[in-house]
Amino acid sequence: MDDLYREVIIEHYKNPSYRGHLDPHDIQFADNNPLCGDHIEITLQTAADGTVKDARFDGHGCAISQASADLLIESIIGKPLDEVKSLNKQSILDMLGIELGPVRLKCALLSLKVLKAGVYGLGEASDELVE
Amino acid sequence: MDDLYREVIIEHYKNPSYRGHLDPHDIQFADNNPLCGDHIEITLQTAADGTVKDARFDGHGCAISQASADLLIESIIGKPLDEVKSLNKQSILDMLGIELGPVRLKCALLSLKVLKAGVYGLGEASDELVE
Amino acid sequence: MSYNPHEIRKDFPILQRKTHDNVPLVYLDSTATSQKPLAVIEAMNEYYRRSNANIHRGVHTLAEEATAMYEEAREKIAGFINAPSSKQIIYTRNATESINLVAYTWARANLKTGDLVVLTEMEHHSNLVPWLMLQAERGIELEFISVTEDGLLDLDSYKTLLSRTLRHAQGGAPKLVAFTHMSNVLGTINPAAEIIRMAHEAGAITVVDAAQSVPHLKMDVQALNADFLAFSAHKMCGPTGVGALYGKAELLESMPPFLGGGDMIKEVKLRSFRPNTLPHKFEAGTPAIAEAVGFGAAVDYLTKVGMDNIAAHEHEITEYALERLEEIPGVKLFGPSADKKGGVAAFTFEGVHPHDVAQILDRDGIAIRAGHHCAQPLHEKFGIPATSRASFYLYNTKEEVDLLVNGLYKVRELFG
Amino acid sequence: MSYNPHEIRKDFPILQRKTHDNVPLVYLDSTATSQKPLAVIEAMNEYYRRSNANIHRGVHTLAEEATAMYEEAREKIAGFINAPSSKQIIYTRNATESINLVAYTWARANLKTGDLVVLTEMEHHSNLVPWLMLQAERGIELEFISVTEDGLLDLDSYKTLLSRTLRHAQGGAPKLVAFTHMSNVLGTINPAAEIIRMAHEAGAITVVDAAQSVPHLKMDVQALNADFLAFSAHKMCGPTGVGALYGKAELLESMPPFLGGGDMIKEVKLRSFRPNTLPHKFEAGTPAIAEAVGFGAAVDYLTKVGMDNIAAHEHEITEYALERLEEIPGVKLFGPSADKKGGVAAFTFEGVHPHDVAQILDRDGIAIRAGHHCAQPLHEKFGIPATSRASFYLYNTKEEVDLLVNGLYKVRELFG
Ligand SMILES: Cc1ncc(COP(=O)(O)O)c(C=O)c1O
Ligand SMILES: Cc1ncc(COP(=O)(O)O)c(C=O)c1O
Repeated sequence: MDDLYREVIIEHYKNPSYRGHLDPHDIQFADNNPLCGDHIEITLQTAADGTVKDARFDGHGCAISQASADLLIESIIGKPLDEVKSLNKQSILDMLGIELGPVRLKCALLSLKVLKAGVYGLGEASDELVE
Repeated sequence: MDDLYREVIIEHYKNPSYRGHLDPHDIQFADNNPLCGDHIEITLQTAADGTVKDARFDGHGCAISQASADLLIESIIGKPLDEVKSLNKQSILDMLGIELGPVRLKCALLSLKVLKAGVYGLGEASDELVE
Repeated sequence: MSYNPHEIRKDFPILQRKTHDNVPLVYLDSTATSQKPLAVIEAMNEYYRRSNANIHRGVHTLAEEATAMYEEAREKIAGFINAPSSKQIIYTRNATESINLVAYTWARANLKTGDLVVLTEMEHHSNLVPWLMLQAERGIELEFISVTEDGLLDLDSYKTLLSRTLRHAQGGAPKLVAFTHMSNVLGTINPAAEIIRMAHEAGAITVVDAAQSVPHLKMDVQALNADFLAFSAHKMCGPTGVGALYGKAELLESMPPFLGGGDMIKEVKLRSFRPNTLPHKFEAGTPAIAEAVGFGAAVDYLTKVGMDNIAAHEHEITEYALERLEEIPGVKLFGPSADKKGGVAAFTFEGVHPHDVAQILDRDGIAIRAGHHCAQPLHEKFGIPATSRASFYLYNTKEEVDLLVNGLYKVRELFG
Repeated sequence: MSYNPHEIRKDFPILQRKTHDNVPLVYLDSTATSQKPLAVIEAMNEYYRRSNANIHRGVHTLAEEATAMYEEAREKIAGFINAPSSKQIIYTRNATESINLVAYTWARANLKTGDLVVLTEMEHHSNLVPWLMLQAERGIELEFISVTEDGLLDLDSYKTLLSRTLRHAQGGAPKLVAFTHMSNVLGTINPAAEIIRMAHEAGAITVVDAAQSVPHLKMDVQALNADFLAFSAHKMCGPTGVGALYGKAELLESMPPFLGGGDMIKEVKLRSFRPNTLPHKFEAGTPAIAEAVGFGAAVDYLTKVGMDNIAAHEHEITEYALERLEEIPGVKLFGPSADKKGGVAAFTFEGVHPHDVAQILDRDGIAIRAGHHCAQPLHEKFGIPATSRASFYLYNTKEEVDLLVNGLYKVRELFG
């Protein structure tokens, strides 16, 4: 089981460091996965130099969706927004350190989809953002 | 091949004894099998005692449909109409003396279907007549 | 001789398989699709290796053999559900297509704006979306028999619907009642004969979604007096790619055809065509021939084992499973008690998402399903996005239930 | 290494079979349905023995394997016809359903009374009846590109139709041109790219009935610029029960869904639903999973043998067959010369009905088809109710052509 539900996932799920909602924020976006009810909102403050000053996620869902969100936020604080835009599926899989089938992949990628839709200022989050 | 295209079938197909059209007639009916284009018309004269005085078939189609028609007419002349009404699939198969798959069965039974629809005075010939 | 699932298991090649780390497969997902006995796999093999040909129009030996096999399977299926004639069995892809066929033909020929169609809150999307599409297209009205807290149909709400509509401004009595015989989430076995009787009294036609009942219960369409009944081969030991629609002869006769093409016609001209007789009228193009043959073999297999034996075994195992699952702290079961349901146990697990439950169990070779099981409105009704679902069929054992329970304790530990 | 059909035959278990009186099978009916190589039969076996599960929503190992296999097959099929994306491949039951899907969705959403649909006189019923049904329902107008004496499309009549309608009182330019890429009777290979180009110039959308072309010719939907293209697995070494519709992405995106049910939805509520993204939007209910896997294996098999090799072999054998058949007194061939057609030889035999021809040949193990081959209007055009048809595929040999010819001489003798 260690390969799959690595301790880090359970740990980030049970004790997330970046759960919350920033107010004020420069970027806010939320979406859900209707199939399993996973929901993620991300709020983000940008610094003058185009980096991420601070960020938080909120929402509910399975361990993978929530842990991914926590790991993702952790990884982007202090990073330039341009670098955030270049994150993809592989970035998330590397953070989680596990392999995932197509159904669970959707859970893992929800937070990145929400983040990128927010950063790009899109009206809607699409799967193409995280391919 | 003898079991299938028994000489009798080829013979009745090539040299039918009852091909023709009776005028006047008491009973006339025609139908076709749209799938293969077989066409059969039967004309029939009845006697006062309710027997078949004379009958003929006309039409075109495969050897089995035409030979069956010739054999059928041969078998009913002089017979009471009530007996004609009781003819069925098996009667035809017995005359032909061969086994037939479902597609060719339709060819073999066309003349009986036409005959029975005529004798019963129906507006339309249905498959149930020859089951 | 008593029923022995361990003997039955030997008929199913896949149940001998191992998954991760060489653990044996514990397949508890038959409600999604059943596994296939060797007899079914071999029947299709034989068909392809000996008799494969296109059917109905052919004169050659292979075509005659294939046609006979295809039509014999239809006879078997008709017998299995006690249909008066095999002409009333239309081959489709699955239960979903069967229901859509009714929606596209009978319903579009008979329902107009404002006409009432009654469904239930526990429908599978397959018996919901076709009617939502018709609502959007045609403006029919949809109402739903409600589901009680313990997962039963509220027949009082049904009566209210039936009577309310009798004095309804727009169109009077309901025209159609479409309902599931057995819920794929709650497991509830609905009183189909009674629902149909009441529908008929109100002048409505009925569609029974029997996707879950035909595989598990002895079916008698004449005793039920069902007008239409839909089911899939793949949930009853048969192959994917084939299902059936049963219909009353006079309804099927009166309906317009569905798909147009080869075989469903009697005669075609450039400007007109005449449809074929039943059942061919509703089967356009080359059908799923090998699959129909496999469907027939599945029916033979189930008949040999005995539907009563299967139902009794499933009841026993479900009773046991519900008992054991209830013991686990944090597990909440949905649906009625074992005497009112089939072999389905849907549950939530406090603090753990169903997807995590399913994935952790999978590491031990235990296959259950997690999600809304194509019954999103039902889940919404219970205020949850998803459940975990274990389901049981003729080949499942109490030992497998024990493995499931042990697995759930592990999940609890991990997330505890 | 040169192409050797005798080697190819070893891949097909059924070709080893004997019929009546222990005569070997001479299968000359691949236009109706092809035989299946062992690789295809075994791929489906493997699926049922190792990975069978319902797809898309499952988290457990089997469900993930089955989903991957189902989607990998879609990728293979997309590659085989050079589709830009596998999202543009919709699984259906067969070519017939593919065409009906377009008729029920795109056409019903876009065509109104008086709108012109152009077909040809050589269409299979599957590309005729769906439009006749729409004509009856909606009052669209149908016109037909005519067929010349030697079995070619008369492109002048097409031009006239296209231009006439530009100044047509009722509705202007044609909205849809639906035509067969290769006739299943005449064998004619129609100039699809040109027909499509002309249709597009006139502002019409195109549907290509590729049931006979995808199995026999290297297909490139992008080079053709086809809008929709329909084909069946069973005619290309694949199983029964599955086919495909290719469509341009923007058309598929814009069309309403067809059948409603599980999998084709993104979200369902009691009063509304949102359809899924491509390709799932058009696949309702449990699909033909094992069959899709077999379809993928068929595409692999054909690719390995090489479509160019297959086409070249068929051409050679057809040329030989036409030559030999022409020698037989009383035989009249239909369709163009070998350079303009695929491996189909339809003929009449003076004084002998095609059904009798087929049945007598069958006694020698030779399987040909007799009838109107689901192209009744074409036969009517030529003033005959039926033809005999021999057809050739990758596994047929010149020796088999010789057996056919000998058999026809026997028929002549019997009826002489
Ligand atoms: C030209 C053509 N179109 C369509 C079809 C229909 O194919 P299917 O029966 O597989 O749907 C056929 C098959 O005979 C065909 O030859
Ligand atoms: C109650 C119910 N109805 C309909 C269906 C649809 O069956 P299929 O996907 O085989 O069309 C299912 C299958 O999950 C079901 O459980």
